[in-house]
Amino acid sequence: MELKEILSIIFISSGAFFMFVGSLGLIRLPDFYSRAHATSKVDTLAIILVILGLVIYEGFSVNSAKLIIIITFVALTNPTATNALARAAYKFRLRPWFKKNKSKKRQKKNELGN
Amino acid sequence: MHMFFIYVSVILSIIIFIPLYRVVAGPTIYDRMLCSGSIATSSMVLILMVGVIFDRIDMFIDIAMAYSCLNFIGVITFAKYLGTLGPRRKNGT
Amino acid sequence: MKRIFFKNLIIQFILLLGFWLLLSGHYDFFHISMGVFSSLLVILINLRLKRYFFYQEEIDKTEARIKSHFHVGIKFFRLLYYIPWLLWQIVIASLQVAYAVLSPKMPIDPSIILFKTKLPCMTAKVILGNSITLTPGTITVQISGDDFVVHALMDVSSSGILSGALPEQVAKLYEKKPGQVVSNIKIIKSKVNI
Amino acid sequence: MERKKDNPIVSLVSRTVSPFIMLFALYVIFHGHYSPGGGFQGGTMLAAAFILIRLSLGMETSQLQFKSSWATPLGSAGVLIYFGTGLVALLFGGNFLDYGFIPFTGTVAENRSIGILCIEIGVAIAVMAIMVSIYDDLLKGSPDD
Repeated sequence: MELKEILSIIFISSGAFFMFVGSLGLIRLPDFYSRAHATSKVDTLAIILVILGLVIYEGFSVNSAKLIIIITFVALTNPTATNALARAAYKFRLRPWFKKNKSKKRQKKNELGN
Repeated sequence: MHMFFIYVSVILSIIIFIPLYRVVAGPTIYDRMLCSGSIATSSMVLILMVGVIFDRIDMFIDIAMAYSCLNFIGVITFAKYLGTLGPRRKNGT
Repeated sequence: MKRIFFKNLIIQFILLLGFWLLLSGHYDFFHISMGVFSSLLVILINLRLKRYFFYQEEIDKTEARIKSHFHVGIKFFRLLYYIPWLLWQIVIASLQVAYAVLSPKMPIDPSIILFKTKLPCMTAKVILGNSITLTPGTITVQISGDDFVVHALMDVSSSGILSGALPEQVAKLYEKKPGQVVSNIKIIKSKVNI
Repeated sequence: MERKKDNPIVSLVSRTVSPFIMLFALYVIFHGHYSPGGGFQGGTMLAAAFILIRLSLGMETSQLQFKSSWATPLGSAGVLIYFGTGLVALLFGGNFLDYGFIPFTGTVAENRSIGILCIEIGVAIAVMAIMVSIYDDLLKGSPDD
């Protein structure tokens, strides 16, 4: 095997791993806003990694330039779509989930912030 | 290398089923929309993988591009509709 | 003013033509002339909308310049530094979220942060908003005027905003030494205040 | 018109992205005989780009880009292009839509290619105009445009 193929295998499998983590986060996290974290960041990174792996596998050609255009498009639109949904939920006054037992340290921080 | 792409696409098509649980059981409609968007991005990657397996990636890239455009527009449409609902009332969701 | 708008149009035409040449694999006279025709058609369709928003933004920028001496345009050399930095931040962010998801105890502690910024125009605010969504543990929930509403997943993750590192990076795209960018920070951790 | 209910992120990103979606749609229309796609798919993508602008900027501002009153004439023109190409073939001695008989300057194969292109442009214009007009009619009189 060449170096090129090994690199692309590493990139694509780490991308698949992050995609798995993102999907698992959608199940495990407690409320809508924290699920949005999983889909906006982890999925974007997963797509970037998988497509970079494909670019390395394809080599220098027209197809890899098109793949880089797809990366740009996804990196621009994925956070935008998440933000649009989050704003709709905020306007609807969907309440976020907060941790229940507050320690004293955190209350201090809260006062400092105010 | 060819076998590797087949394995990856099998794994991806299993991963796609995980967010489907939220689409069915999600407590609010926002969760359902979020998870269907996530499914769409995963299947875009799957389309690219299938393109590499069949050795026709020039054709499948166009399909993936159109798919991601329409996914974006679909989520924006739904967010716009949900944004017109206004703040929720005191009792009930 | 008119000259800047014309320059913008030419830049957009070059971008669109490059995009067409990438898409179509055929480089003969017929297909390239079709590409020129399509790019001109797209520019013609969008011309009135583009002119409208161009003048809107010019007015905003002149106001900002009078108020706080910001520069007009974005600096492209600074962008070359900013994009790799952002990519690295995305990697850190995903590792943090992956750690939070995979560890069995789930060490998350969400909070909502409200703050005010001082950025020159809408484009800068949108760049800041999308960067916040992509960087460690925070998503932008709402932008209205200068006020941002941000949801943070963990205590560690919101430190980038509280210390003003990320908004400063965005402001540096426009000016060399921005002053205090973030002000009026407010952290909410209970259900009462929403 | 920065309206208060608009989302600034969505409006700026969709204004940046929509010309590229439009160009991609034109590419799908013009390269229908090499790669997947054709008139119908390209017309739908073109309509999607217009509808994206309508969604993010509101009905009033997006009239600057594509007026609602243009939709019906453009749709009729698209159907007319389609029907006219077929009719010309019929007049020059072939069957309806038999592109080989259309008197363009060129060999029969080239004539076929150009004829198919005309048909696809007509279909695309008709589909685009009708999609946008359906969207406009659904939102007519609504306070949240």
